[in-house]
Amino acid sequence: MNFDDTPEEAAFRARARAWIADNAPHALKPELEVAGFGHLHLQSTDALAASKAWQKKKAGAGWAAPRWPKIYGGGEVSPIEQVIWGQEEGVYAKLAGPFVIGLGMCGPTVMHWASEEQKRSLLPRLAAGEDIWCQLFSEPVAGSDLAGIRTRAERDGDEWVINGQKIWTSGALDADWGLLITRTDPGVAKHRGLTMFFLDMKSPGVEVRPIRQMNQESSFNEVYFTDVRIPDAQRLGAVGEGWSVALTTLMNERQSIGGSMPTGVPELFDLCRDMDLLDDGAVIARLAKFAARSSGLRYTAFRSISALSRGEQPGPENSIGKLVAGSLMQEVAQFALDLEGEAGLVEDPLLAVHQGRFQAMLLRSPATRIEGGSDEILRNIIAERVLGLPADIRVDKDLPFKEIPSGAAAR
Amino acid sequence: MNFDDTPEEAAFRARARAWIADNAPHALKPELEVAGFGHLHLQSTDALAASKAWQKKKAGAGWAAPRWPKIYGGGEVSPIEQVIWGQEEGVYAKLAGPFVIGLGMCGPTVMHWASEEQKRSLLPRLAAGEDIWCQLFSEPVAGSDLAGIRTRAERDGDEWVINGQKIWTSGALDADWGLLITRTDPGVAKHRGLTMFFLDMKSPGVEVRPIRQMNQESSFNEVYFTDVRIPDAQRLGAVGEGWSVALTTLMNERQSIGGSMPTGVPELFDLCRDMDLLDDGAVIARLAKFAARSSGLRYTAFRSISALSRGEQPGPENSIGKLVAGSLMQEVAQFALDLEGEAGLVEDPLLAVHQGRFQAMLLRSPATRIEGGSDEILRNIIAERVLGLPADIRVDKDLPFKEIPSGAAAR
Amino acid sequence: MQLDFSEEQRALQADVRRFFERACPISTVRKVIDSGDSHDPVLWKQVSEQGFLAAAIPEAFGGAGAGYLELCLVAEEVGRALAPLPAVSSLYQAAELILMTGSDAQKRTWLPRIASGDVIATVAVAEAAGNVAADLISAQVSGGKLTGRKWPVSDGLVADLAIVAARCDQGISLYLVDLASAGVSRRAVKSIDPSRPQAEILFDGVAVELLGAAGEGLGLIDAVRDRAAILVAFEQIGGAQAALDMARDYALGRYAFGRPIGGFQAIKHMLADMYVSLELARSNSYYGAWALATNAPQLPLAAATARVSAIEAYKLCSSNNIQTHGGMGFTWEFDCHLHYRRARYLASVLGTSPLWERKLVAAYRSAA
Amino acid sequence: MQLDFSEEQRALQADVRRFFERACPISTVRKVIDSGDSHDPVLWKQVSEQGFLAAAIPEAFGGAGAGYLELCLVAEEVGRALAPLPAVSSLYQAAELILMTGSDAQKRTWLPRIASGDVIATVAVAEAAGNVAADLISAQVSGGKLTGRKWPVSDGLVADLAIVAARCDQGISLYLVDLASAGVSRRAVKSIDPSRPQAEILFDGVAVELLGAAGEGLGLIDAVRDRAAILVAFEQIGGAQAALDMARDYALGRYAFGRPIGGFQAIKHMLADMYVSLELARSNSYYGAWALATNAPQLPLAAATARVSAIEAYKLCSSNNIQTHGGMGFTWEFDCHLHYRRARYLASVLGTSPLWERKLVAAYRSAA
Repeated sequence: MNFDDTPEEAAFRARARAWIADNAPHALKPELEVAGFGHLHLQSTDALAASKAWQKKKAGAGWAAPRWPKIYGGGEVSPIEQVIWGQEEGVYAKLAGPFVIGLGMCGPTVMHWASEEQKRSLLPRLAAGEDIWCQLFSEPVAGSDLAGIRTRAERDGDEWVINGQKIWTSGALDADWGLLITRTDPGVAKHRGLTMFFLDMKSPGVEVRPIRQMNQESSFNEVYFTDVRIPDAQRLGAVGEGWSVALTTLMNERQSIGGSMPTGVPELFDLCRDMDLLDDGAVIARLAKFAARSSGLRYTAFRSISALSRGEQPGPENSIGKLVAGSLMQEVAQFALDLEGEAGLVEDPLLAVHQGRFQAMLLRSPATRIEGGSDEILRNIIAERVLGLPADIRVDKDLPFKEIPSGAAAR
Repeated sequence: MNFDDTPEEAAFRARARAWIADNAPHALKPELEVAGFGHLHLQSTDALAASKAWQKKKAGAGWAAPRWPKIYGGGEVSPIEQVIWGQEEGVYAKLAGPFVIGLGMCGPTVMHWASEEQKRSLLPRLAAGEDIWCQLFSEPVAGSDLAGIRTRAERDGDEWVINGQKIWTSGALDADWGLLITRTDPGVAKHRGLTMFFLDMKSPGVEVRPIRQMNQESSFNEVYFTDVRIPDAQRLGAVGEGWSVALTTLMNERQSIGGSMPTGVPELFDLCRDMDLLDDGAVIARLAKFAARSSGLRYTAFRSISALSRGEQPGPENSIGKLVAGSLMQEVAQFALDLEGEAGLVEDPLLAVHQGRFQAMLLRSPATRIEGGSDEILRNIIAERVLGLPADIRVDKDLPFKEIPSGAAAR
Repeated sequence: MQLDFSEEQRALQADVRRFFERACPISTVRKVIDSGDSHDPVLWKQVSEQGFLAAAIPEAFGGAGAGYLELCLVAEEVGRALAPLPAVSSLYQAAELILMTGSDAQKRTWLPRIASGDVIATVAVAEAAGNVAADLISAQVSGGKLTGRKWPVSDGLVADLAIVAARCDQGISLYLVDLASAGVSRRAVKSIDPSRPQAEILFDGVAVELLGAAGEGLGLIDAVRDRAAILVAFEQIGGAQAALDMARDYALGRYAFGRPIGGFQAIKHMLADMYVSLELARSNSYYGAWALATNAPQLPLAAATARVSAIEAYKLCSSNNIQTHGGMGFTWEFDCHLHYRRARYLASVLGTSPLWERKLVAAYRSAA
Repeated sequence: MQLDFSEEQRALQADVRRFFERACPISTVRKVIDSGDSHDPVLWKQVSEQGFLAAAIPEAFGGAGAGYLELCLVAEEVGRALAPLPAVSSLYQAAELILMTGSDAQKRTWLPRIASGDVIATVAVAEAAGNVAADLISAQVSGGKLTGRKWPVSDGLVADLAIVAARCDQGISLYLVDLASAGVSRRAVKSIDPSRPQAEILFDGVAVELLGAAGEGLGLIDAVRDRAAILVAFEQIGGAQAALDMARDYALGRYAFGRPIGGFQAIKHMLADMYVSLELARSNSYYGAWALATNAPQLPLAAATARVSAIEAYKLCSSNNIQTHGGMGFTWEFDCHLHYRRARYLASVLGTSPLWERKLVAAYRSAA
């Protein structure tokens, strides 16, 4: 038990740190430090341009996609080295927002399923931030039930014609490429009639509409397809094999390790200190329970890092992060507003207590409990994959897709 | 809105109160007041004898089964009058323990399904406490899934031969009669092959074994049947119609209205007062939330009584009582022991804080959350019957009973 | 015993519900939010003409004189409809304070105009983070002039009259302030519930008139908030019921894995827990209504109990309603967040749970 | 970074687990409970011979000298096996106190005999309801003689040596008391966890010996309980894991409605929540182990954090294990209640959650 690097890790860390000291956009640091949840906004410069510049610079030195093969624009570092890189990159990692989906999900899928030629043309541009990728999976009627998607792809010679709608697509407005799952055969069982493509987002017939969230930000979009044409060469995997391709993508979704998610607990401590409430028994009781959960998340992430450092795969403990963090942040926000009294009604960053950060948490945390796997889906995953309990009964498993009941909400 | 009796109710209450003043076993009052959960124990006299004496005396004046027709030993009072009677009977109602199952569940079932002759012979004795009844429903492999029972009844001329085992039978040791559900046809779907009987508990082949609970009391028994013979005349309902008969019984189980269940909250207030903790913020926060739930239960019961007083059926609000009270009591007990510090380790009534009542609650409350419908079953009932949500998928609904998977636990 | 409303009262409630269904569809709420208005003046005029919210103001002062039980049921419908109206400020608090402690002249001057909706009144107590307390009040009256800053003030931008808590020689007192007076400046501040807007008000030597006995300001605020808490609890159970109904309907109509999501136990049990929480709050609120209507000595305990459980029920129902709706639940377009925001407004506006938990235990203690 | 145990430490843990599986099946626990014995002397002798529980006592004083990380893993196995042993009293507290503050002579006298299991020691602080505090201690030493009454004392009936907190001229001090001395009388009192028995001890002018500095008794208790809290947290996560495993196995084997009950979301999600709670506690406990082993300045914060979350995890896992088992879960015959009782014992024995919540916040505060 120790919190020290191995000698190899220490050497790597020193190298990363030195490179960052020489190359990072230090002028942006103060702004990045206070940047909150959601889309990055910068006062001093265009955030997307700053993001692209930093990504490009990282790519030149192999830091852009640290784990990837060098031939595809990567740095070929080990898993623990990637974690160390992330620790050292610190606030500058907030600049990577536009590339997270591409690097974390689309890239690995392309790497597994595309032709060598495609990989060599697409991946280095992705790594260098020259192309932005988005993931076109969820649909209005297919959220937790992803295999229920309905966007049609119909073959027309060497091309496919796409019609339908996707939703919850992060970054679609800026994206150059999209990873698109479609239904090519509604006459077979739902998991069997799917096919995956990658799509030029500038193709005719693609329309992106931002979704306004309850907190008035727009992190997500709807994407509509009207007779959009995709060359068959941009198919990933065989026709009807789309579900297997999607599993590659989704498995990568859950692999991010390193930081634990924000919980609001340190901020709540600051609030209580400023309000002189740290001797109030009611505050102590809640604060201690919150802190114990937050601390548990932190050291759970440390355990995963320790496994990487030993060269092992982290265990299932990593699966609890978002489930705990989402509702913890919501409870923390509600409790903070309880402490603020009537002043908690004010959202105005200029007037509100602690710049309105708890009001922002209150309005952001419901999304955390849903996006990327709802609390209910995560509990099912833990129950089934970690504890080995039986899967839910699926009444639609063997039905032809078009015969599956879909209710009024589907129309 | 008022807490007053109508003039008719006031007159009834006066009559009940006067009769109780003249007839109740006042000498037992102090002991009854401190009697806790579970089986009644009295120092001064045999509890069962005292119970029988009070029941007999009530029967003579029509108070024993207030709602029943007089011809069957009842008093023919209205639902609200029954509630008023219960309020006036007060602690003496604790003497009715041995008759609760008979009066509340077996009696109504007999009244609905038995022949007139049987009713006239059985019900007045039940009402008067001369016969004690028990309910032989649950089995080791059939708890929440009651229709999964396996105790076999096989026809032999004018008799049926019973083999199998029941469990969770309250009062079986003292019982004269039992209401028994059996499987008469394992070749049809599970709800269709059941048949109901009433059984002389002194029949050869009936063996009762008390179950020791975790709190070391024995409120329940196992009952074993080895070639027990029942005359066909003691069948209730048609062969194969047992599920309908059981529903009569179960519907009556949920009808008790009047008092709300104990929650431990007043006792917790007393503890906090005695320990001088009522100014501690942490205590205040928990206590207030507990009190709000406890108070909510109390006034929910009042709303049901109000409906009865208007001559209406109470609404679904009555269904929340046990669900709330069970876990509330468990939380209250844990919190009380948290306040007691290390002294909470002591269960000894002679030494422990507040005579060990919170230790007793801690060890009793897990049973409350399970008996007569587990928390999970109650949430299903609320979701389905109150909110109108779909029933769970039943994979075994249409299978012949003998083909239903039953797992290792059934063997 | 009748811990319930009468048939006549239920009939009134049904009328009020139909009125709001017609006059206050969700588009009315959204119009107020999108426009940045304080409330919907047309709706306010209609409600005032019907006398719904003035139910508990005596006829002698221009009210409907119906009573508090009726007002509770109106409040439930206000909550269900998410009506963008200054009811909590003007009726449940300001009018009640004037009724409770105003001079005859003050009552005659203000109550008829509040009852008719011509005057919107509000209460300005808070100045800083934390629940109301003497040491958090630095606004001050000397020589009959008020100086200080109050925030947040609900409906403060549109109110004509404010009852302001300020420091004087005798301690904290309440003052009536005509907000059209010289020396008053105010601005809107962004509210967590934009359908219930907030303001900051600066008082720079503003002429004021004492309301109630000098030095008894905090006691009066405490007393009026006991009364208002019960009315707000009815808004909360109305809102919680609406959120539960939304979640139930969505769970029945939304399919996943070939069946309605309302058939999965995770959703069924979440909704059952919402129902349980709501029923507990409802029962406590009914008891509160009785205590309010009869001015029972149990009022403080009943108010705190109703408020603690109604805050919890509306929080739970509004956040689980979002959860039931999944992704759509956190869009601006769906109405789930309107309840989530309103739940937070109502949880904050009369002081938050920790304050009421203290009040509950103190009341239980003195009752025992 | 290695916030985890080494392969060698895991191998030791596996040995200890196999040892307890063989030497301490659940029948051993039940034998102690049914007989009313204090512990299982055969098991105690075996454990002592193996040196498992003396892992952190230096070899110079007869211990195994392995270290605290090893002791943490032994504690996890004690918890998993529900072992009926006086570990919390004799090793985690009494031995630690003597190590921490004893004179050389005291260490030489007692530690080897505690390490060998020949002496069972305990700590006697409580006298009344409530967590430890100076004003709850009235036992008193004057002229070298102790008079007073202590209850509950864990393992007090069988202990040979007690470390007693008592009042003297300088405040509260700790004293070593040979329980065979004249003037000691004791009796068993019924324990919520009969596998961890309690006693009441009366001291009537008993000769004692000061341990540590006079007047610093409560500070020493506080310090030793920070250390013990981490060891107890490992017992708790061992117990919680065992309860979760029991529940999972039962949910897989028990059928209702034609399928394993573990296939219903109500059960699946309950078990998932147990797992989550346990993982949080486990991670906090690992951090605590690091702080204990390195005597880090973060020890008080790490101890309080581990304890708060381990109490919660074992409570949740042990009560939901009963719930998963349904009716059988609350029988005496099934083992569910043994964990439920042990969870309560471990939640009470070093002082309860409210005390540790205060300690957590105080430590966080002084760390920040």
